[in-house]
Amino acid sequence: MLEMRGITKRFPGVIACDDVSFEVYPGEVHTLLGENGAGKSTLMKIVYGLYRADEGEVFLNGEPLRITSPNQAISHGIGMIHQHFMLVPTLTVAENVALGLKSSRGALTDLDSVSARIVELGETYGLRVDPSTPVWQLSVGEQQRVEIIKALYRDAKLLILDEPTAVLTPQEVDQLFVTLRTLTAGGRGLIFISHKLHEVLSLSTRITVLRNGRVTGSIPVEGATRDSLAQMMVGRAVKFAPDGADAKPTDVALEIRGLRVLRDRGGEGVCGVDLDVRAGEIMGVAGVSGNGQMLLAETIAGLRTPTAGSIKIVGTEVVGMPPKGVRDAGLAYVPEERMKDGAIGDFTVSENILLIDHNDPRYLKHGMFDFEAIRKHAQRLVDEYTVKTPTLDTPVRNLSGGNIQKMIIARELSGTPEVLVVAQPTRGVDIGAAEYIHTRLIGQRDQATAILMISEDLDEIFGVSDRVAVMYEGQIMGIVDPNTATREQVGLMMAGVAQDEALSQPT
Amino acid sequence: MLFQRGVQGRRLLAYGVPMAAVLFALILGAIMLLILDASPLEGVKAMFEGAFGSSKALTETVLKATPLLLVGVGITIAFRADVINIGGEGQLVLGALFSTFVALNVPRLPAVLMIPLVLLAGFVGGAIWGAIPGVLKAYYDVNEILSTIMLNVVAVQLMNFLLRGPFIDPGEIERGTSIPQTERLTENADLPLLFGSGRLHIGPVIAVIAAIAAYVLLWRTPLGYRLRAVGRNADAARYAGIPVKRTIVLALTLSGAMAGLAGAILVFGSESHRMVTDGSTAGFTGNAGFNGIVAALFGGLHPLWTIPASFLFGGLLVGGNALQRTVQVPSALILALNGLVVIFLVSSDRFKRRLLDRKATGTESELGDDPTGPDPPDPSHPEDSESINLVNRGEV
Amino acid sequence: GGDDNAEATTTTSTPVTTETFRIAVVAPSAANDLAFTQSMIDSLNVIDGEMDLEIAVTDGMFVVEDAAAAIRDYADKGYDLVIAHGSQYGGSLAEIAPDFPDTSFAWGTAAETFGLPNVYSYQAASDQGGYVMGVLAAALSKTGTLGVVGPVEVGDAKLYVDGFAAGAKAEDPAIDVKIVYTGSFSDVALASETAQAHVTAGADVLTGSAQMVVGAIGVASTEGVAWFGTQANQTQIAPDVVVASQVYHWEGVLREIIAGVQSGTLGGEAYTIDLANGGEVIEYNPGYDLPADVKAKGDAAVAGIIDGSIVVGG
Amino acid sequence: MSGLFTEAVLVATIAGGIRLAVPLLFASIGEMFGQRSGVLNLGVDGVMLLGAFGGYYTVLKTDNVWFGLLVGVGIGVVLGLVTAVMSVTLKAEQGISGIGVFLFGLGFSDLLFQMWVGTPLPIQAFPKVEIPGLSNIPFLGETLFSHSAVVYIAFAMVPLSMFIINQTNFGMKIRAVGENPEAADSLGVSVAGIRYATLIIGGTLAGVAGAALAIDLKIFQSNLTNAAGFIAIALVYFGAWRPLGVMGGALLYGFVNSIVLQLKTQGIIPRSWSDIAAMAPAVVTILALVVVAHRFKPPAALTKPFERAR
Ligand SMILES: Nc1ncnc2c1ncn2[C@@H]1O[C@H](COP(=O)(O)OP(=O)(O)OP(=O)(O)O)[C@@H](O)[C@H]1O
Ligand SMILES: Nc1ncnc2c1ncn2[C@@H]1O[C@H](COP(=O)(O)OP(=O)(O)OP(=O)(O)O)[C@@H](O)[C@H]1O
Ligand SMILES: [Mg+2]
Ligand SMILES: [Mg+2]
Repeated sequence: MLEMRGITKRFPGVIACDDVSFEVYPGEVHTLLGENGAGKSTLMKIVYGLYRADEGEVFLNGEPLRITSPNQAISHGIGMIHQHFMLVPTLTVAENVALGLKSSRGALTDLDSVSARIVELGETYGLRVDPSTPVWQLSVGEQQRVEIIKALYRDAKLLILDEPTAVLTPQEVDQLFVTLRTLTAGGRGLIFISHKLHEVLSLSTRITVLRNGRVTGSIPVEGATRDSLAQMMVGRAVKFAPDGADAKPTDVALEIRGLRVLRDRGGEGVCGVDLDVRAGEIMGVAGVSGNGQMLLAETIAGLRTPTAGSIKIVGTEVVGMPPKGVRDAGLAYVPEERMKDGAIGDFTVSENILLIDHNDPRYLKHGMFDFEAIRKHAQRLVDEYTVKTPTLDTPVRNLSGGNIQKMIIARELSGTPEVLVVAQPTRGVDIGAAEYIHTRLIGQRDQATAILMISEDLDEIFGVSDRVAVMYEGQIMGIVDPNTATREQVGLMMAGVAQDEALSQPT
Repeated sequence: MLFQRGVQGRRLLAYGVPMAAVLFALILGAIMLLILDASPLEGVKAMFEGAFGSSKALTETVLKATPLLLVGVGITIAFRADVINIGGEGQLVLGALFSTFVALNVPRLPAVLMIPLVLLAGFVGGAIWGAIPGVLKAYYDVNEILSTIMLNVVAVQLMNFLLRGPFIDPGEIERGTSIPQTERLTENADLPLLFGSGRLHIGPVIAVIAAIAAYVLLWRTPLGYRLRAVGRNADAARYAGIPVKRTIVLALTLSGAMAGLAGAILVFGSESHRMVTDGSTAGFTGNAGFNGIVAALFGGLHPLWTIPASFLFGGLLVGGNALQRTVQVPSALILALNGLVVIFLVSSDRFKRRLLDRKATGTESELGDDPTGPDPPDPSHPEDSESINLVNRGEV
Repeated sequence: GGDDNAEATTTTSTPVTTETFRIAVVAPSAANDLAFTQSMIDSLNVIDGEMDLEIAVTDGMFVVEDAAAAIRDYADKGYDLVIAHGSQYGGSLAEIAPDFPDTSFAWGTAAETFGLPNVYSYQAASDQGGYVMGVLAAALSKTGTLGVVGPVEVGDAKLYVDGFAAGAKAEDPAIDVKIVYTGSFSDVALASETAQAHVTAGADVLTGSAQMVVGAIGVASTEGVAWFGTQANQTQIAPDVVVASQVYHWEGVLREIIAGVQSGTLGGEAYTIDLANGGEVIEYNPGYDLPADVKAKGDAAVAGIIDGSIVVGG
Repeated sequence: MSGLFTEAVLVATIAGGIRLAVPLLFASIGEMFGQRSGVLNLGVDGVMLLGAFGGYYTVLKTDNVWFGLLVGVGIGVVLGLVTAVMSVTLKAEQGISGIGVFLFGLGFSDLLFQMWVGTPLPIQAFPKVEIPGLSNIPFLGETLFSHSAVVYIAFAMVPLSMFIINQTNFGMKIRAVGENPEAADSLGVSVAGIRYATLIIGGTLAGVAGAALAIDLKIFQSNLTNAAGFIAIALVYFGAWRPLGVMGGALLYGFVNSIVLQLKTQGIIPRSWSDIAAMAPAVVTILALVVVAHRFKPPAALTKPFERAR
């Protein structure tokens, strides 16, 4: 139904898409695979009318198509679920869906009939969500359902999903896939983008791999394996389970006692957490999103004030300290939402690398910045972590998501932190980069840093952690050894089953 | 090489855009002159000569530009921290009142101490009047547009109260004329003249130094880095350990301080060497609190570019007054003309930026931004790129 | 009609018979403000009919520094007399005048010439007119309450208001004169509400000073209470309620100053217009039905001030 | 002291507060529309002044107050359009562009006045409309239901704008465009179109505010509004972008002014303190906001021009 021929798109300093050809048939799931910055999102934005291609043509059902705005894309039956949701947080679900549609009541809104249809669609496709809830109150998974409903409501025949699973819990992913299969069964075409190879293998009918803006291959899913795909993407073999010497934990570096934290929107999010992380170990924190892990991380970082409890970083009580004080006590922190918390989009790469130590005398001369030293430092980190950027002076907003993540990790690990809290370290990161980040985390552990790693990705939890704490409803359900516990057991604990009960389950 | 020349050409073109905008506004002004039965040619000539045609004219222009530059520099600092300061008028007045208070109370201090002291007092007065909306914004979520507008109202009344009462020239009471003004302030506080005579005092030099200092502060020091980081992404700044609230207060404080310094310069560099009110802020400030915002924008919200921008805008104001005198049109025309100039200037700004952007994207740098080089990267429109979505979405 | 006030805003020069005398005026508000600035422009226009003048006007110079620049520029351009028509300009003039020893300056309303040989000053004894208005108002009032709408308690406005209150008290010691200064020279709406508040408080005669009083006059006419004006004849704003206006005629002062300049005396003199020298005139609104006995009291007050039996102010 | 609490004074205080609130209410409801869609318009005062002159001049020439109001509307539409071209199409810096309109309006209204009118002549005022039945209620009738027609129009704008914003498709689009223009755009909502519409509404109401002010005062004068347009902008922040809040702000500002005037009239505030007392409305507004401000967030896209990436 969709065919793209010879698409080229240039940005200053990069060719995002280079002579890309690509097609989608009705009823198929065509996956786009590629490293961060390979040009996947750019290609899709061209289809959806957000960018205009410099060269090349697009055909829809054989007809040449000139789409210059999302509006036209919609009217041609193309829907897109963006990597970053396009929702109005202050509006309700029904309002978000109704936006831009003709109302049956003329100038007045017809939210009742829209709501009814939303419920109907929800039932057909397993996309349950309350139409009258304001979007800001929804979980990420629910927001994504709203996005899909929006497209279905407009009767999209071709649906583009740009990394829809990056922010979903495993359960939500399963649910999503059920929905997506229903859709393709109904004859709709799907373009799917993900960095998670097992998802790609389970959902796709065809896979096209991009590297540096060029197509390196387009293959049917039959016969494709994780290794072969990784090879096509990165150009070399990728190790999925990072190896490293066993941990040699020493003293407790991060000590949490009786921690209680309130949520922004009322209610307690962390309800009495005790946790010790020792220098030289990686403590994984598993849990379904929304169970207080982020509150925990932000509280450790001094971004939130707990209502009760104590947090000690190598013996220093940090509760009540401003974020700066906590950092000075030895904490480094990689936040979950990188563009919101971790980076300043308008600042250049080198400015962003300077973010946490712009006061460091190493980068100052007579109280003013020593640009030479800063540049050297930034260049070293960019090289070391292979951050793909045209120059050090490129605004970070022009980098792809994965590269921003790498830059943040590079920055946070550049000091020698006593304690590192890292949230979703490889979310949205390509497998090559993920491998590298994991290696670096283990390397840092071996330099006697205590690492608290929050992740919803069980592969990551099991692959990297030395111990795993499972969080449910603001509490630690238990701490297990990843070498002995199974995914199923951890999964049960994540669902609220007590540790002894979960561990006694047959494996 | 050829490419390089193309870029140069475009940059020239880019800086031509604001000039063209001013020209366009002036053409409209010329039409108004025609309607008023005055000769536009004579008008333009009067304007140009009145602003730049003689050393006296240049002096007037430079003096007029001085408060614009200081206020503009303050605006730049606030803007970089994502704060809009419409309180320049009030801050100018408070700076003037503070410095006047000092001059009235320790008139016998020698000039070497007196002059720095009154300037400092102006700085402090403006700083306080800026810090108030800063604290209100940072700690009480009171929008700074509201509070600065309201504080302008408060400042006028405070000025009227003080000049009518505690600060009034005792001679006014004696004679029963009750003009709301101070006595001629101590000569020890007169701003030294640059050439020993004439009207040109050290005020403009101070303003230029302040502009350079602001540039250094913003792009070469950790403090400026923090201001800009808070301005671009307060969440990330907080995460990185930057005290966001204090930085916001600081931005408005510095911004107000610049205006306050301008207020002191207006008093001690004035013809009358005293403070006098006509009951409104504008009578004292000449709208510099607003015009400074315009000058800052004309200067691309960059402290160094604000120097020539203030000079040109000051010339426009001085030239406008000269035009009024020479051609004898109502002074209201001049005000309307200023409005037109601003309208065309801001409207053309995007064209200029586009022209500059085309060469700058991808390689633009804020760090160590070269003042003699390209315009600063577009500060106000990060949404130029779709990636702002990332930031917005973060709040969902 | 675009040239209703052409003579006020454009240079007029009659054919040269003798040497043209060049006068420049710098004033804070508009030349046709029906108040302070207009009183000077009107007077100049009267004189313009009598002798060969060239008049340049820069009005709307509420920014003191801009006014100072204009004064300097006119002096520089060789005008024979530069009138700084705003009390707030004095400080600047004191610094400018010494730089132009051959130019004559006049400053008003003010009492001081700074001891400079080339500065004249002129002021209006507006308390005298105010006193007369106060007498008239008190005599006219049935409620025994008068309302005053003032801007900021300074200068000419304060002088007028104080005179008004004194006159009213002299006529009727029991009278209640409510004086409100709104805090603004330009807030017409607030002036209007102030007048309204006075009416509510029982005032049946109002007065006020400065350009924002047009708002108060509107209320007076709506509410049908009497109004006394000052600085210019305000009858045309509300022909039905304006009883009388104190009008400044600067012609006399101007004639003397011009004569002085022409004979080589560039300044040093301080003039006051008052009821006695005819510079202040109480202009009655012929359309207002003022009881004869009330008018007689006003005339008596004028006579008393002129012959010195009534002394206003200090 | 005795006179302060008489019924007449109380009635006058409330009625005065309402009158003072009217121009502010018109202008801030209009500004609210623009801000809800993400555009800060600092030119309100300039539009008000031109609307005031236009309204005044029309009534002067035609003796018809409704024509005057209509001309205020016309001027508002034109200037709203100009503002939209600047802020939406040309994406001028919003914190600044309005200042141009303000300066232009301040100068041009005065220029036209001097060219066409000269000395201020009185005009007709709005007729007083006593609401039948209601205006006879003791106390309330006099304070609330015995005003000129524009007063009712102004207050009718409040429920009307609530209805538009909350119940209509247009209102939903305004909210969406002000919060997340990219999202609205991705669904085919014309961000520019909505913003043009809200700015024209804003201009219209500012023009009406000015005309209503001039006609109510029966006069025009240079700088008639005395910066009321800026106060109106501030009140939008005060009212947290909600019609009821904005009305609360306008009334608060009007009432504090009116109360201070009454206190001055009664001699309770001594004359030497009159300037200090004149600070009251501004100070009270700030203090009131200190108490409530943290509860509300501005439209997320406020002051940010929207541009689709290319
Ligand atoms: N607006 C832009 N301006 C400049 N460069 C851009 C812009 N958008 C994308 N790029 C660049 O284009 C290239 C492709 O980016 P794109 O977002 O398409 O990558 P992607 O394959 O989606 O990566 P990811 O997996 O990290 O999402 C990157 O090098 C990126 O830096
Ligand atoms: N007031 C509320 N109304 C409705 N839903 C809410 C409310 N507060 C929280 N939620 C839901 O709870 C979820 C988690 O809330 P919150 O972000 O405070 O927890 P968290 O510990 O930070 O979660 P995460 O680990 O995903 O970051 C949200 O996604 C949201 O759906
Ligand atoms: Mg992408
Ligand atoms: Mg969360």
